[in-house]
Amino acid sequence: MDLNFTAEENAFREEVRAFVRAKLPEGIRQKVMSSQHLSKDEHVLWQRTLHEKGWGGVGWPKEFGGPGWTPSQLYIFEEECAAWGAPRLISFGLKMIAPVLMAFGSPAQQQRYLPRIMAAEEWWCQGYSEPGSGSDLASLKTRAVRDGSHYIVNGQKTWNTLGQYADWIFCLVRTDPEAKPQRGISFLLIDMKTPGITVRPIITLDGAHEVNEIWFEDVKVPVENLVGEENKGWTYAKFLLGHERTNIAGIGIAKREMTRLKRVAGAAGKLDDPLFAARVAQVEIDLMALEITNLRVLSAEGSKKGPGPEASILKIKGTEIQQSIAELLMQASGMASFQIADTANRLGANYCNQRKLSIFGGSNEIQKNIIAQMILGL
Amino acid sequence: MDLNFTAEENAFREEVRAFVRAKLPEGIRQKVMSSQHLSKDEHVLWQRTLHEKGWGGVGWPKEFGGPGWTPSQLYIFEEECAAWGAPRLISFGLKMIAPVLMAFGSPAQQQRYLPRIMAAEEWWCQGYSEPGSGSDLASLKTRAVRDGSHYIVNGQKTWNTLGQYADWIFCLVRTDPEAKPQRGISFLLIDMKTPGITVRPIITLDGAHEVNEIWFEDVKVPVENLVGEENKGWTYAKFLLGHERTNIAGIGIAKREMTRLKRVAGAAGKLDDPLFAARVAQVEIDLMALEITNLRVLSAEGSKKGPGPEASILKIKGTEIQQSIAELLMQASGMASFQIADTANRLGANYCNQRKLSIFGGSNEIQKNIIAQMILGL
Amino acid sequence: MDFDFNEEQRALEDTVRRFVAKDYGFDTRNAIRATPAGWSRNVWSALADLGVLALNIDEEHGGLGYGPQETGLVMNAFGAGLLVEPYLSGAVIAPALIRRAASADFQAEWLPKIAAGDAIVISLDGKRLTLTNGKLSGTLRAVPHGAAADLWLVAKDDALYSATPQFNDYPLLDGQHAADLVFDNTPAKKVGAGETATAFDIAHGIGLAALCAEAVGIMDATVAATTEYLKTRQQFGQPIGRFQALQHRMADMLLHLEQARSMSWLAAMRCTDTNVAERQRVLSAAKVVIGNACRFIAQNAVQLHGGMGMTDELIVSHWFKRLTAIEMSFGDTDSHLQRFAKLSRAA
Amino acid sequence: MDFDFNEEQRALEDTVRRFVAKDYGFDTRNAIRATPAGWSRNVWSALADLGVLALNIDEEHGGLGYGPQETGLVMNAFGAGLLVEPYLSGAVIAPALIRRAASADFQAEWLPKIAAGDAIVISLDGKRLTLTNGKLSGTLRAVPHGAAADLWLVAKDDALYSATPQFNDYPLLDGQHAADLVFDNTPAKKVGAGETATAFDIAHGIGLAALCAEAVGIMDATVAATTEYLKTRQQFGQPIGRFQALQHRMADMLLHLEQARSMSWLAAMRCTDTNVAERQRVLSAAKVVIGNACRFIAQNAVQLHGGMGMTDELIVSHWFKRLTAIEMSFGDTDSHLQRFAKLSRAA
Repeated sequence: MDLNFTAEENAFREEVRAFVRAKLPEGIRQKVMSSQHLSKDEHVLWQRTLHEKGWGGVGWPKEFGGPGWTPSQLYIFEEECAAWGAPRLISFGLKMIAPVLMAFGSPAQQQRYLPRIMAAEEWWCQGYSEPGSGSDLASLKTRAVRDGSHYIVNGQKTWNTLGQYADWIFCLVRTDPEAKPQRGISFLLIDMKTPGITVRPIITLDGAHEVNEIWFEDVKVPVENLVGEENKGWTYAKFLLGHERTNIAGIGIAKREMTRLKRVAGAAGKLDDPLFAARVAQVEIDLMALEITNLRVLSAEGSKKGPGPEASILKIKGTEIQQSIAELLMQASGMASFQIADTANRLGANYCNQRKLSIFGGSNEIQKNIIAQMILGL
Repeated sequence: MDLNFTAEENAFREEVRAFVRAKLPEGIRQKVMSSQHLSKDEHVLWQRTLHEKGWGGVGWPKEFGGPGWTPSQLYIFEEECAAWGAPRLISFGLKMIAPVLMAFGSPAQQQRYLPRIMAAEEWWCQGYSEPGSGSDLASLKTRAVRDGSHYIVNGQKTWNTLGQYADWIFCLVRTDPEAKPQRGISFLLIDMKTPGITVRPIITLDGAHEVNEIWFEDVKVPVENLVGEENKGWTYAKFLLGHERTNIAGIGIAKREMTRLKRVAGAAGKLDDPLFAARVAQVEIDLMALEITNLRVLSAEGSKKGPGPEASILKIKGTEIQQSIAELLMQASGMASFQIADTANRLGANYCNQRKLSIFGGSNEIQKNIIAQMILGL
Repeated sequence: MDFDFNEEQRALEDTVRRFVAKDYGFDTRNAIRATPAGWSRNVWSALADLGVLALNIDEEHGGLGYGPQETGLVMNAFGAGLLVEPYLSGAVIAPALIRRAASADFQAEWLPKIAAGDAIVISLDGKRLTLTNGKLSGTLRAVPHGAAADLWLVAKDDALYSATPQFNDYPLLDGQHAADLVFDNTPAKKVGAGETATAFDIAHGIGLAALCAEAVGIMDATVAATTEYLKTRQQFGQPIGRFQALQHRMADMLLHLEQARSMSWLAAMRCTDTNVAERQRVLSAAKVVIGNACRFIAQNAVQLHGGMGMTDELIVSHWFKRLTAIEMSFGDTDSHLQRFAKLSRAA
Repeated sequence: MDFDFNEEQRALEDTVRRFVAKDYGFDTRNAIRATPAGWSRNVWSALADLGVLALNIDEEHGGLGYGPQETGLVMNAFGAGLLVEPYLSGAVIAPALIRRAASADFQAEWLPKIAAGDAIVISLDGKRLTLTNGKLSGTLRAVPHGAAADLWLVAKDDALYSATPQFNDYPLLDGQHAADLVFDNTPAKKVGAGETATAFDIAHGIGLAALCAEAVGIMDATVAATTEYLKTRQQFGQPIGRFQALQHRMADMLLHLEQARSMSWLAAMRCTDTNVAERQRVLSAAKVVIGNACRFIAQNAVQLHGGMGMTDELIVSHWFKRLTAIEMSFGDTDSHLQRFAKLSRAA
């Protein structure tokens, strides 16, 4: 056993660090470091910067144009990007639909979509949840009816993140209403410009527009936009959810925010309060432990295909830690953090917004079900 | 609204306080104040002392020889007894079987048993739980078969507290194995000297002998020892469980132990540790709140019959608080508390033993089910 | 002991609850919140008509002569309705201070105006201000409703002053407004003297007890709404309220709520106690219990509502924000826990 | 990075696990515990035969030259088996101290004896003892296995001494023995000098890492046994492990366990780090994570076993007691949390 990175890995870290520090525009960095939302252009700019370096397909194998990194390299990359304040990678294209297309898409689909994701030429969003189907995703009702060379799609999706920027949406739709819930679902790629699609903003409790509802009214989708086989969509959906959980612990971001917390709390004199200092220390310690746990899971993944149920451990602890840090950051500045106009810090708004972490991406309650049933066999 | 006791209640408190301080033997007091187990004789002595004063039937109405106190008086009595270190009243006779006999027993049973409970001439124990029937009590299997003027009882009871001292046991037995679980249960009074009864000690994790297993092998019980009607025992059992929860919060004992904690922790210098001091303060505050919550429940009970599901709130918070105090007491003295021979303090053993509080008397998980279903209607 | 409210108190509670239900719905409140001032003079007049602005003012000055218990009932209702008007500052704390610290003339002039809704007074702790030659200097940040006043009172060096600061008003995430108040050689007029520090501490304690009651009102509503949501929201073929893990979470929320309710009542009872240590001990204990409850109930209400709890459309997310703000107001949980530990050790 | 153990390490682990399974069952252990000494010389010889007493001794002194990782694997197994012999004190900490702080002659004489099981050495922190004219005075309370020694070493004022105290031996609730050691003008022989304080701190840290591994071994076994109990125990017509609230509790226990395992490995890795602050920071962090896990897993294992968890008959209640003791040993959670906060702030 050796818990140190190898010399090669350390060299890779230096390369990433130097690149990020040289190429990340200071304006974007400042916004990230103060929990501000980024514009579409800012996201696109960063993705294109990575693409120019040959790192556009983060997490992708070489055969699809990715850098072909090991799990450790991927981890180092995300950590260094987070530390310096690079934007989160927009995962809907890179980490969700891309792996699905690589595994189940046709060669034509792969050639059509993957390069444009890497180059940030097309923005993707996700059409999974519906108003009546959250944790119980398989109960989804959006219908797709085959009509010659098209599917006609009707229904409603929700909790669609940044769909207001999207060119494409990947959707779970019901193609066989007679079959058992999981057996009648298909996986469709839909052009957001198709007539019949309406995007309505959902304003969240921090006042931001980050998520949307999307309505489909007689939306015509060419049959070549079906991924894999009809009625097999649930398999692809679960595969995607597994991949979504890579880097789910958010160690890099949590470490950056922990540094910020110690700076903010120190400046406010809060680290002289032994109770506050102890709470900060407790979270810092939990994060130290989770980093090792995360590396253990990564290391075990090397031999297997995709993250197993252990990812649920990372999801729960990772989100708890991020939420605790956000809470302590807010408390360190007290009611001053609640100023709506304080866009330079947003510590109150950030705390509010981070409550989503334990809800979205499979609620922490669902993750505990998974642990109890899949790992413990209860 | 007035959260103060009345002048009459305060006078009553003075009377109880003076009596307890005058009559409680110092040796018993010292044992109680240091978490030691009492002998049977010590329990009996205290009950007889109360009886001589006319307070033998604590919680009983006047018609059965009790002092006929209001809920507030009862609360004050228990608080003053606990504060000065009087033994807990042995509840199996006084608070469990007695209310059942008053409500459902025949006049002959009432006359036969109640006076001897009050005078501590007969010691009762409880025959409810079985190895396979804990939280799911209605699944109990101990059989009683009618044979002329007797029932023949076979089976096994467990978690029988202080049954090694008992003259009588009240038992839930199955008299109709064909009926639905709750419908085939009867409530029997059994003389512990009857042939066929075997009592086996269970040693608990603190090394003490406080509970037992009891075997019944062809035990002959006269039919006049049936309480109420055959197969109606579940009704009486639930009535008893409701009454068991009077004083379930244990405020008096918790306040006494909180005083002890502040003394022990102060002497050990632990109150200079801001984290430890904050944990002590948090429990003291929770206890202050629970005292008011308890009085609210008592006050609401004045108008109703017996404690409602709100008693579950008192059980959960009361046991959590008592367990926290026991834990802090142990931590204040560190590993020194783990000496087996330290009978003068028993802080480690007491912590271990107090873990039972959240298990016995309806586990805290069962109490949360009750709150969710009975109070919240989920 | 008696845990029941009397008929007069129940009538008051009914009146206020009816007002909130009928005239202060969620949409009305949000419309008011969207105005530049962030609160409504019309609502203030309506509150005057209801009589609730006169609650904490004695009868000889045109008030009703009620106390913290009645204030608690009003705050319960205003909490659930998320009132954005400066009731706590203007109708609870300020009159409590004026009754105890201002001259008879000042009381005679201002208390009737407050009762009638004709004046809003905001009281300030002058500890961080300097007073030189009758002039105040210094800045007070994030004063709740600091810009809503017709008159500002400053308690400083055992006397009470009126003074008019410059201010910078801004909205907060919880729907309330606050202001930074700047005194820059601002002339201060003495309007009372003697026992001012004690009077200020008591008035502040009365405010804290009222804040606790506001929190209980919100938590009551939040627990009820979450219970209702769990009964109606279906997943996996049943209401999610059938899932035991969620049932137990709700039970924990109820435990927090009931403990908070108990301490809110105790705080109302003891906030005017003349024994300083006992008064502060109970108030700190109340703030700790209520702070912990605010945090637990707010976070779990959002969690149990799932995505819906994250939206601006549901009132639950606004209750969440107000509960979060309350936990940080009037001294946060840690600071009161430590004050309690100190007082308890000295006792 | 590499989270796998090599073949040699796996073989060692197998050997020790087989020993515990075959020769150190629960009944055997309880019989040993019931003897006056509370531990067994025969078992000690068996451990010597297994080679595990030689683990932390270099090869030139008859040892195997292993380190904290291998010690961790052994402690995992001894933890689950609730070994009552003075392994941690005598075979982990003492050799680590002697290797770093004793003279070459002393090492040559004693290390081979320790490796062979012929001598048990207990090391003591002399901070609370006085040393005057070569004589030690003072009392050390509750020293783990303090009476089990053939030789006592005292680290004092940057030198190492051997001395023979009077002792009062007693059993503890967790099945271990401790002793109060009394030095009363006791002659002390210097057996090493220079860098003793550092050596003692490192040896103590190696012991703390080993203690963490013991805790992980117990928690592993406890979580497995509780899971198994939930699968077999039936109530309300189904295994109680089907109840979601209990499932989620088990998930929380697993989270604690995995975080504890991670920190146990990190502690083994860093406990010999020459950077003092980094070494202490990681060790304190490990003790905090493991202390929290000990508490949560121990309490909930008993709770989920219901009444059965309260009996002396089931090993789970003995794991409970040992985990409780571990949380209080080598500095409790609060003290390490505060040490970490201080070190982290200075970093």
